[in-house]
Amino acid sequence: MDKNEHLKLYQEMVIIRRLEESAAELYQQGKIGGFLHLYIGQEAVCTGISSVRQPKDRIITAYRDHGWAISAGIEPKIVMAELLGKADGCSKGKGGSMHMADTELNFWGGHAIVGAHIPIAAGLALGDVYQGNEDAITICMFGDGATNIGFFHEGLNLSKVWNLPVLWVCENNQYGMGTAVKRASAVSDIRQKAEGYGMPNDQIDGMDLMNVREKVSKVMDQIRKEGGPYLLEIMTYRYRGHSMGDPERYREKDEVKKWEDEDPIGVFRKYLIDEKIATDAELDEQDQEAEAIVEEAVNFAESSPNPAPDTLFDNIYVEPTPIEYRGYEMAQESEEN
Amino acid sequence: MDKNEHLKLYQEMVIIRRLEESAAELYQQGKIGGFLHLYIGQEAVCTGISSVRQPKDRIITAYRDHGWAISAGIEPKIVMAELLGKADGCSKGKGGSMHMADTELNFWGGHAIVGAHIPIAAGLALGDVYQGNEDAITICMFGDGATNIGFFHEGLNLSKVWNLPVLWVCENNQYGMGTAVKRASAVSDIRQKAEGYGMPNDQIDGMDLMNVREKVSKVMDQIRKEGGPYLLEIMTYRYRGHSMGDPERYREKDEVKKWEDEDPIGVFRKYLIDEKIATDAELDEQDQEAEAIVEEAVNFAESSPNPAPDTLFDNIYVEPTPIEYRGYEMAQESEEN
Amino acid sequence: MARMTMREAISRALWEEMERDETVFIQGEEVGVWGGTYAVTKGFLDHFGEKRVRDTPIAEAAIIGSAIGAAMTGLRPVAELMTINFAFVAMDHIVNEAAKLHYMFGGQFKLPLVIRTTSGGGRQLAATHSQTPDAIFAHFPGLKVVSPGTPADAKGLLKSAIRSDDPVLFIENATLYQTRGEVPEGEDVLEELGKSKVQREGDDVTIIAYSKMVQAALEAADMLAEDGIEAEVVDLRSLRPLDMGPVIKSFKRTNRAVVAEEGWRSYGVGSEVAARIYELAFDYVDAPVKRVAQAEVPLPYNADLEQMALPQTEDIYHAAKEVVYG
Amino acid sequence: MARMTMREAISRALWEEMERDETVFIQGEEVGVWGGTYAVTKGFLDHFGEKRVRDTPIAEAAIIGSAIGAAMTGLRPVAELMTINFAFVAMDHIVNEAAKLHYMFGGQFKLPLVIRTTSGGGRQLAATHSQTPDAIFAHFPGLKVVSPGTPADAKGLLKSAIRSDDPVLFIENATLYQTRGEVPEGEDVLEELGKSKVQREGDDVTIIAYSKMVQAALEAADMLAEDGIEAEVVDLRSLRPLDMGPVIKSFKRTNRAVVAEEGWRSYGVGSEVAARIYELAFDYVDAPVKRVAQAEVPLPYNADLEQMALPQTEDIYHAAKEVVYG
Ligand SMILES: Cc1ncc(C[n+]2csc(CCOP(=O)(O)OP(=O)(O)O)c2C)c(N)n1
Ligand SMILES: Cc1ncc(C[n+]2csc(CCOP(=O)(O)OP(=O)(O)O)c2C)c(N)n1
Ligand SMILES: [Mg+2]
Ligand SMILES: [Mg+2]
Repeated sequence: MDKNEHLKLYQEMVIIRRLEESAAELYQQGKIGGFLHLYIGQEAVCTGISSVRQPKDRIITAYRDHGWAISAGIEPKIVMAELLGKADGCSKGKGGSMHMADTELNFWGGHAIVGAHIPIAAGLALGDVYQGNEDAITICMFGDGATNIGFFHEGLNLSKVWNLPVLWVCENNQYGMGTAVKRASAVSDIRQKAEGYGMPNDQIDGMDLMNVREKVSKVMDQIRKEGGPYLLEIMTYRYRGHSMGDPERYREKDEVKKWEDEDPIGVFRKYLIDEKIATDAELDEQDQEAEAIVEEAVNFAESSPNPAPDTLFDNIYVEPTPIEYRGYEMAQESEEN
Repeated sequence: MDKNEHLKLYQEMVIIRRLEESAAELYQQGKIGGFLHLYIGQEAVCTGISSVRQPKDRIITAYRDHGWAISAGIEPKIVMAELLGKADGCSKGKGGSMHMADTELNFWGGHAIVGAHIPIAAGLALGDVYQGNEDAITICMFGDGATNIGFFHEGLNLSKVWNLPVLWVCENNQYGMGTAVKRASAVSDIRQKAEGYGMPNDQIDGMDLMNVREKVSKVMDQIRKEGGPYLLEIMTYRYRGHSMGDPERYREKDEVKKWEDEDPIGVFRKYLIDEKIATDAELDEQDQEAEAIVEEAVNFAESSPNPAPDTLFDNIYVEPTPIEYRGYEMAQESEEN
Repeated sequence: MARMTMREAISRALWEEMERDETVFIQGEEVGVWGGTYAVTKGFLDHFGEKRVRDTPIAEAAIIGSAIGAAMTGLRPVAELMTINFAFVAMDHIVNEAAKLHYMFGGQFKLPLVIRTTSGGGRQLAATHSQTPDAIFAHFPGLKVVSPGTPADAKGLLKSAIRSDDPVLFIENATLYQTRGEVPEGEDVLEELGKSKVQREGDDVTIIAYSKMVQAALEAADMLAEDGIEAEVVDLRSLRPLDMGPVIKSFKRTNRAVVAEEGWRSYGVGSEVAARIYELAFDYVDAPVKRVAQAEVPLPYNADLEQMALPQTEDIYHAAKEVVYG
Repeated sequence: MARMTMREAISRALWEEMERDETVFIQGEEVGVWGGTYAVTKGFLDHFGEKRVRDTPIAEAAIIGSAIGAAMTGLRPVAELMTINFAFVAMDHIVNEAAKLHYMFGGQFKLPLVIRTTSGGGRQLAATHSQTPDAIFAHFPGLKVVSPGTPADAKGLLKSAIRSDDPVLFIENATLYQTRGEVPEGEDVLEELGKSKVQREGDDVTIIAYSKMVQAALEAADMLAEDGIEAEVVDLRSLRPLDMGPVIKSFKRTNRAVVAEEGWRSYGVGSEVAARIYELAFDYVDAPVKRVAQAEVPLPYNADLEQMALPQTEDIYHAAKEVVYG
């Protein structure tokens, strides 16, 4: 990586951080609704993985997806517009925080039902194998909590039986909502679950961007060379609550503090300076640029229009199909035929 | 075990075998309907486990349940009556082949949805722990194919997290319908799946009754002493098709033949003779007794009445509850109130 | 009588039943340390301890499956599914096990089980998290499906559900938790399961509703009253069994009806109620029964679109006027 | 035209579409080596190979989930659920993912996916294996639900479903596979999705049915004809979208209707059809619409009890006579 690439990754993490901080404010102001799951603290994971992924590699994740959306290449203003439910949002305002996607960028979405996207990810990989995109990998993220649901089991088993090129990534942020890993999972090292599928696996630190990059590229090389799935457990932490309005009765302030000392942005900043890749001043400039980008994103999103009322009935089906709305009116239409 | 006990176990296996052979005939005659999954070849598993289980230990299994019903203590004639859908059947003719049970005997049923009884079994064990029946074990059987469904994962994980006294028994008969283990499961040794739950486990031969008895008693002692679940894979084989009308395209006659050489009844018979526990003549006598019991069971079942028509509406609910039958008549009744 | 929110009423019902009967326990995601996603079980863990307030893994089939097993041993589990949208993950255990085990084994197994969950949209949770698919659960004989519209009913019905020997799916509405109402005091004040109830009297039109739509129906009735139309509001309270008695009694007076539900119209609650009204009171029908329901789209995130899709008080009001004036 | 069974018609539809389009493939339990539990895909593995005829583990969520993913990449999976009773295990993926992903992501994802399954009772499979819960799937916008009653429709509709860019739940009836009928030849003979169809003409009463009940309705119509009553039989063929056009057109002539379905009455297909008839043709109603359906019990194993619970041709016949003579 050259200096610019380093700076770009640094800036990416800062953009994600600032954008989510803004989102939290907009949520308090009632401009964002629904659930808002912040990724703050986990930025090195999405930035690291996305930086070593190839465009042909598909990405799919859960509802904690803002960081992934940005790392995948969706413009911050488009992400922000989706958060505000606007027409310019990547899902046209219909998906919101939990449902960012851009198929052009091979980003197959945030998904809100815990673990449901895991078998779907196996299917994405099957699509590649079937169509002869042999070298493509599907990268599928899920939380520690998600590894206890049946979908995880069925998806991982299928990927191994069919030898599908999936990089299964467990972002172990220590909790599923308020439940610590060991209170919900029979094994505390999530990677150990791979043993039940005879699947290669590893556990790595996810607070250090350079480490994520290095380890993940190796694993991806291995998948491309040897085929088949791999389970990678990445140790990380979310600094904020599970979503807005989390009473946080399940952890001590001290624990959060401890992990904050390893803030992925701080760790990478220190690395850049220690390694003399960038100066403090240069990084401050990156911070400012990031700030400006997020500010612009908010302005863009706020002035983006609401989806037109009749879009309510768009995209229920791909093909022209009578919609069962005010049931009998539709039926009357059909009757006229 | 004294001689009588040995003979009893031998006879039990023969009864199960003959009863199922009769059932196959009755099925051909159209007297038994639905699905009929024969256990023939696997008798040492149910007989062995049931002979070392204590009455307080609960048993629950899948639809391949005739052997389990008899080993649990349901009289052959009652099993046969259920197969014929008669009023004297253990489930009053409402359950059929796949749904034998007797709560008095702590036999919690055959269950027909693959794997669905696995979380239910965890709940049975929870019931014991909750009510202070600390020493009781729930013994839950399922097939090799069932270990690929999400229910298995959720049930095993929960049992470990809550440290429930469950003996999980995989009766690995090599196929789930027509699908060989390795075509459906990421690992060919099912026991290995326990590693993903940090659960103690073993794999044992299930064609040898004495072996099953010995190994299972040890495992049950361990559970009673140390608490928590255990996964036991028992290697066995079904000689017949998955159910009646299986085209059996998935295996060679030779393979069946090979396993038939290890017929659990033959193996045990040889053991009894080799160890001079019983003579050929004594065992032939057991065979005849078994034959007679099954014949009597068939006669009993054939002459048992059909359930009375109005039992159709019995036991939908425990409490008196209006039944939504011919919806409006019921509603009219309610209206009269 | 005490004035309290729906949340408090439900919380008290649970608390009182747990105090009363050692075999009652709760389990589900975040019911313990967190205090319940909707704070319904706040304080329960401290008071009742880990044995009776059981946090579970995210594994809905195991939550319901293990509750079924525990119920079969004679316990009275109250298993919580955070929202009804996650009930699909436990669908087999709800409709294929809980609803059938008693019958299928000839009455041998009893399942004194309650599944508590929340239904309803309007909180911008997008398509997978905003559904009101209550009707589909009511399709299955063997299950009881209860959904209260007032705090008093919530308390009395939940207590009855817990004391019932049958499996009950108890559907709350997430946007009703703050709704206040008078709740009769007394540990043994129960509401019988499976009975509809007149929540407001009137002679001009019958509005049939349940859960959140009861509140909307009562508001619509107030609006109608200003126009000189007196609406009777019948709260179904239970979708299975479905008690048409009070509906038909009312309809024979009013000869006009509107059925309001938050979920989708097709194959919904309104279809069943309308079909039964014609069957039971054909000679009393003066105008076609109107169904007020959700637009048949997966609910969108955007607040305006979402509200457009959801049935509103005004929709009930207009539907009632149409059936009255034709 | 060629005379063939429902099984052959479905098998041919699949075969022809797989021959025609490389992106079509099938997956499910026992579709390959076994040749399909109902022998529908016998010979497919040999001809099309393992890539396109995929045996799966017993893992319904993975069967549907992975088919969804593959569909998102542009393939056209035909995923088989051995019976609709196992669809509950994949419920989330059917109603919460397949039905919603296109909408929820603003139209970005397309899901050209078919889920084939079998419904219906009458084979003594007991409560968990004998259901006809088709209506509950039709409750969800975003999904198309198709269920043919004749071999010709089965072929033409399945082909259209495979070519459709939307997710289609295609429900066959296990006791219809041997039913024979004339099937038009030609690879591109399609039947449009979402259209009801008159299967028999008559002026005295309209019998609305779908799937197996179409055969029963036609038999009942023959019985009625002997009594001098000419019944028109309308086959819905699709539960979502639900095309009321031919139903209403017929009803405006006959003024009398019976709706027959194999599943439970409450919250079923008959409720929806009846409710819509009143909405769309209120002034033409001469008698209450009759619903013929399954007794509301978990189906028992015993053959006599089971048949007692299932709707029979005679029930349709009697219901029709009642609506005609009052
Ligand atoms: C099937 C299902 N059950 C429950 C929920 C509610 N829920 C949303 S997120 C979550 C916790 C998931 O934890 P984890 O997988 O560790 O991911 P994290 O939130 O930590 O990123 C829960 C229980 C859901 N969305 N889907
Ligand atoms: C959820 C579900 N899917 C599919 C089926 C159909 N089915 C019944 S038995 C069976 C095979 C099970 O194999 P295994 O678990 O190995 O048990 P075995 O029959 O060998 O005893 C299948 C696929 C079912 N009953 N339930
Ligand atoms: Mg987590
Ligand atoms: Mg097997």
